[in-house]
Amino acid sequence: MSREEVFERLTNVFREVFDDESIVLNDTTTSDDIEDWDSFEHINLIVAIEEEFSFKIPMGKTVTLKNVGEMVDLILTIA
Amino acid sequence: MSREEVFERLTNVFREVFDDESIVLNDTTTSDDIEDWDSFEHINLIVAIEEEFSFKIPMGKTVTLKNVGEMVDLILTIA
Amino acid sequence: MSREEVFERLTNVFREVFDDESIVLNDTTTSDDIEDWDSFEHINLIVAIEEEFSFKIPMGKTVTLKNVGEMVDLILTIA
Amino acid sequence: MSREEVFERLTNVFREVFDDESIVLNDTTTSDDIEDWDSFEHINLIVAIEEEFSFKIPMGKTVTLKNVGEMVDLILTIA
Amino acid sequence: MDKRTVLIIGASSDLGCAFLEHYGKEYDTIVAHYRRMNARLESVIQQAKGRVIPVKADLLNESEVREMIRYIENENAWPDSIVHFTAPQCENQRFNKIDWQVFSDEINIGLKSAVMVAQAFFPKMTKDHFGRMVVILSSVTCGEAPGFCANYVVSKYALLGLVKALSAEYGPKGITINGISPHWTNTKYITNQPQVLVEKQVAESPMGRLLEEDEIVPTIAYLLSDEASGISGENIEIKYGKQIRK
Amino acid sequence: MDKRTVLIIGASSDLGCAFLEHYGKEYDTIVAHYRRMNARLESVIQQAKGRVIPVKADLLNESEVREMIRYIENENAWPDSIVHFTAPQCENQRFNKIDWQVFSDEINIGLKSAVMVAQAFFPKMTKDHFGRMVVILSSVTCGEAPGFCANYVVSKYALLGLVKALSAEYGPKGITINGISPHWTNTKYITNQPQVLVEKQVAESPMGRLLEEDEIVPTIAYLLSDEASGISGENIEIKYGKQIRK
Amino acid sequence: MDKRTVLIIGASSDLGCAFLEHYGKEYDTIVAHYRRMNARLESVIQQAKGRVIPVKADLLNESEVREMIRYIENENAWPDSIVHFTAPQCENQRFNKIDWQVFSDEINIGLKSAVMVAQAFFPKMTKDHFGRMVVILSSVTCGEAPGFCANYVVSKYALLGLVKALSAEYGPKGITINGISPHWTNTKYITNQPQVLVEKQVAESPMGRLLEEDEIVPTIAYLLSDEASGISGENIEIKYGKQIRK
Amino acid sequence: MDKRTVLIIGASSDLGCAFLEHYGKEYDTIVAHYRRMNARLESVIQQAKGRVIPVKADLLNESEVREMIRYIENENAWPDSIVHFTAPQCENQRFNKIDWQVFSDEINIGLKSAVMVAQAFFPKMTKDHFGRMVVILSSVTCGEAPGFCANYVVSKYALLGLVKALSAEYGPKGITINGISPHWTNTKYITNQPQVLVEKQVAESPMGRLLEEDEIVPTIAYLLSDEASGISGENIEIKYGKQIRK
Repeated sequence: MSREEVFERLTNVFREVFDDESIVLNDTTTSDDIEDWDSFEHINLIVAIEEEFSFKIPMGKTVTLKNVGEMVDLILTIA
Repeated sequence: MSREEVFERLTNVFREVFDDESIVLNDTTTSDDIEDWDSFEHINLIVAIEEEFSFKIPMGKTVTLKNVGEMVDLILTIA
Repeated sequence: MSREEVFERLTNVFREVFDDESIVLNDTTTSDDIEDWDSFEHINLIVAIEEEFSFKIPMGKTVTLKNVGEMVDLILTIA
Repeated sequence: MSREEVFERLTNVFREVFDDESIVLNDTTTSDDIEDWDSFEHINLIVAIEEEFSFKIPMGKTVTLKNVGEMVDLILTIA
Repeated sequence: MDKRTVLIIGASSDLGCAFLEHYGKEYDTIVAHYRRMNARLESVIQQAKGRVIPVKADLLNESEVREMIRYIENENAWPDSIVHFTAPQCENQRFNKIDWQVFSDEINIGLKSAVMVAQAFFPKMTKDHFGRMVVILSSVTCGEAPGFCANYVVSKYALLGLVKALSAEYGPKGITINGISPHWTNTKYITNQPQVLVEKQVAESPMGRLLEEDEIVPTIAYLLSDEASGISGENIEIKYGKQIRK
Repeated sequence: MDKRTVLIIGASSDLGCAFLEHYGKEYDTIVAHYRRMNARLESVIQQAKGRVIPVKADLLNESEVREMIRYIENENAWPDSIVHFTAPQCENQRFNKIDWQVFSDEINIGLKSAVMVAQAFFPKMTKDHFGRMVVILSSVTCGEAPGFCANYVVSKYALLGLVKALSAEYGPKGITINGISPHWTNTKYITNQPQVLVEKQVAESPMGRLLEEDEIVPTIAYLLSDEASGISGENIEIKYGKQIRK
Repeated sequence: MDKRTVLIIGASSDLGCAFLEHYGKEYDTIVAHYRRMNARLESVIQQAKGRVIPVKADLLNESEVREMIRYIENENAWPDSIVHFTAPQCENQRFNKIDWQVFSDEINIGLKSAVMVAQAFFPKMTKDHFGRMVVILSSVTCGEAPGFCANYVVSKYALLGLVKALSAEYGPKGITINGISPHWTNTKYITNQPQVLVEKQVAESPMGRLLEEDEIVPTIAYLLSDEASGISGENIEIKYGKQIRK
Repeated sequence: MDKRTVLIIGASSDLGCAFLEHYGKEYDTIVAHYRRMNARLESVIQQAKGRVIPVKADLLNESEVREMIRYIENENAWPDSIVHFTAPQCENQRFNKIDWQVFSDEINIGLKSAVMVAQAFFPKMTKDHFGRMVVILSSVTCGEAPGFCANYVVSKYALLGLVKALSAEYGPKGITINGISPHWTNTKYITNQPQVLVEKQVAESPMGRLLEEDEIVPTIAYLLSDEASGISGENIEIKYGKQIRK
């Protein structure tokens, strides 16, 4: 899976979870950039990402994964 | 720094922190294998590792880093 | 008001409050002798007595007045 | 025991308990008139009165006996 | 906050009026909910010269509450602060004599109205990164509860649960919600308690008297202030008072 | 007590079954309320060889609860002890997305059923000068509450209020009522929590695992015992567990 | 646990003796600390036929406490359970009349002895992945405190702090530590309270009487049991009791 | 109160200075105790232009504390308000590695200094029917305590006990005493905590950051105000803060 592909699919996940078509992700996007990205939506995000890429994010990572760049790296390495 | 070198220096850190010369580490060693490795000693361990390898373990990682293999990988990538 | 009269009227008050026609009072009757005489019914009893004899039982007395003999004396002296 | 006598002995008790020779009691003296007459000194007062007149103040009365007139009456009737 | 708007649920209560008499001046707009208008609230409204928006609603009637909320929105009077006074008259009664209807009504007047109002106005507060809510609970939620008013105790605990739940959820967004729990206070609320009960309370109270309104309302004002941003999810007991020189 | 009768509300829950598996033998009669029969409860009933009276009722349906109570009375199975397990499935949800109906249902399943059952059987316990009730609350009532399940927190607090109110009213009559508040326990109840949430709980728990049923039910049994006559109105948190040797 | 050893600090107190009279049989070895031997403890020791190791120590004297600990170690009587009864006689006194020495002595008798004993024996419990400690606190630590015995309240709160701190630190290792807080109990401990105070307590107590020893000690036994592994850091108030039929 | 005098124990702490920077102007006289003078306190003293009476004392040294009290009396600077900041540096340490001396020192710095100061000045407050005291406790006294700093937890609980005891005894006389319990705050106090610990705290905090001084000190000022006469014996947790717009 190419980095671009991951970005594309990840962007769709974010747009669905936050119900906001205007979301555009880049490596530096963090939870500070998306107003609604709070602890509740974070859980939903994790669940949605795990479904989309059909893999399990190792525990501990989940809690601190608030940076899109890291997410993409993780998906590329594990998924 | 070679993986062997990291293991050697890491082993010394563990032996000092837990005050136990008999400790031998391998990739699969976890907090379950070392009786005294509790939340308190874990903090001391993190501090000692950061000193030994003069680098900062990114927050979030610290809490969940209870597996020697991961530690070595982390040190190799970051330090 | 004669002691007998007080007893008679007081007995009626008790029978109403505890909804029990079988109640018979004497000088030694206490809250231990009437199963339902708890802190809740005690308040109702005080209120009913104050109405029946149209007088106010001095505060402090109310709380500890769990003895019919004392009640009668009080009514005779104050009412 | 005469009412005067009771007043005299009671006054001495008050002067000792509150360590204040200037205290003068009359029928209308209450806990409001003596600055230090709080719940703690009240207990000491009760104990001292019971000793001085060697009798026991019936429970319930003790808590509410914050009026010298009542005290004297009580002592005259019971002691 | 430049302009401040407070919503008072139960503004016709003595404590509601007392709060507005002392602190109404600090708000640019005051939305005053009431069920029955009374002289005291009327004079509060007059003195506030047009800064008060009175809204009538029976909190037992869901559609009236919805109507109230819609009205406030239409008036564009979005509150940054909410004070929730609800005083269901509480008569002592044995538990097994209390109909479920009585429990249910108190829960609807208290909890349900608080839930509906918070759900209506917290989203705007979230956008503004600032909000305040104070819920008037009761000393029955502090330590040991009294017997013979289970309906009252239960409804106040349900509100306490709301305070705890919302403080955790909205604290990170700059919204605080706290409870205050006054002991028996000298208001018309206690009038239908038997006098002997009132005297019992007074006898057992540390100050030997009922508390006064002005010993309660300042703490509400403090919890609504910008300065109190750190306090949320607390239930502050009010039990003592000024020592009036003998 | 010579003969003991326990009423279990929610006997089909894992904790309900676990309690009966461990301690059912201590009771001469067990009234087991359930909503949906399941294999585990069935085997409990079988092993108890006729000492169990199963009663089906949907706690959301008042008339079914009344029916249940009438049935128990007719069976002359007056309980001296009541254990109240009710586990409304709790999905995390933002407060402002939760319909009042959801709050209302949880309050009816939890508080209302507890009120109706206590009102039905406490008078007899009063006459006998002995009674016990244990209400299963939740760790959300201990200290800080979690966000995003306000309905759950509120309904558990309402039950806590009932525990406080009834302990004061019935304590002098020899009836105790207490809550227990377990942390996340390894039961089917947690199955519809997202796995990441469960893992988060486990990571933050002192034992580094979910609690097991047999770390919860003994405390229920103790609170129901004669020996525990002095404890009422308490809410006992259960958070730790056996240290399984590495 | 196969063989159990309990260490009782303050075994000569009425509650200490009552505990051993009821539950001493459950322990293979009982280390009974006392300051002054008395008839009741003597008979307890006799009935236990050699299972009791009596140890004398003045808890105000650090070297005597060290001596006691060394002796227990030499006897190889490592306790898996510790019960800490310490009853400094508490006379009511105005705060500003209480010398610091009085505070200090109570802290040394209570907190310091608990710290020294726990530091001596928790490491072994840690190795064994099992340990229990129960500290007898007081109802003064539950809700509102009384006035005029600040030294007593402070020393009990310090012990409560120890219970909280050690439960967090040792819970993951299989060691639980809890407090129990009985209301006024019918023991010689209360004898030097003025009778009027005792009567006041009785009048205000829910049962209308002092509590009895056998309403207190079973909860200690439960908290020491294997079954109570989930409970740590709790402070259980004991306030009610058996309803003696009129 | 016409003229107000406040006594600050630990005025050289960051919170002590922050309090005086924000609210010093409200006092006619400020008695500022310190152990080591520092630049921040010096500038506070300068800005207060002669209204500050600095007093040096090592709280571990009883005679120095007595000396301080005598000095304040001679200066006729009787405080109507006392704020007690004491910050013994707290390093994490296993319980069984902590010498009793460490417990003892913290109790002397914290509890003993508070007792001595209160005993010295409460009688005058009693005569005046007005007094205020605020004791800075810690979030470790709210809910679950942390492990590995038992000395710190115990000393703060002892102070909490003092707050509870004195509120009951002096409340009826118009003197209030309360605690505040801030979570980790951005002061030099936390500097000798390992950075990883600080980051852990930040990660777990609701605001995702350390609290700031100005989120703590306003609550101290409120509790010292005339308006707060009803609040005593409370321990107010401070845990949230301003939501800084992203």
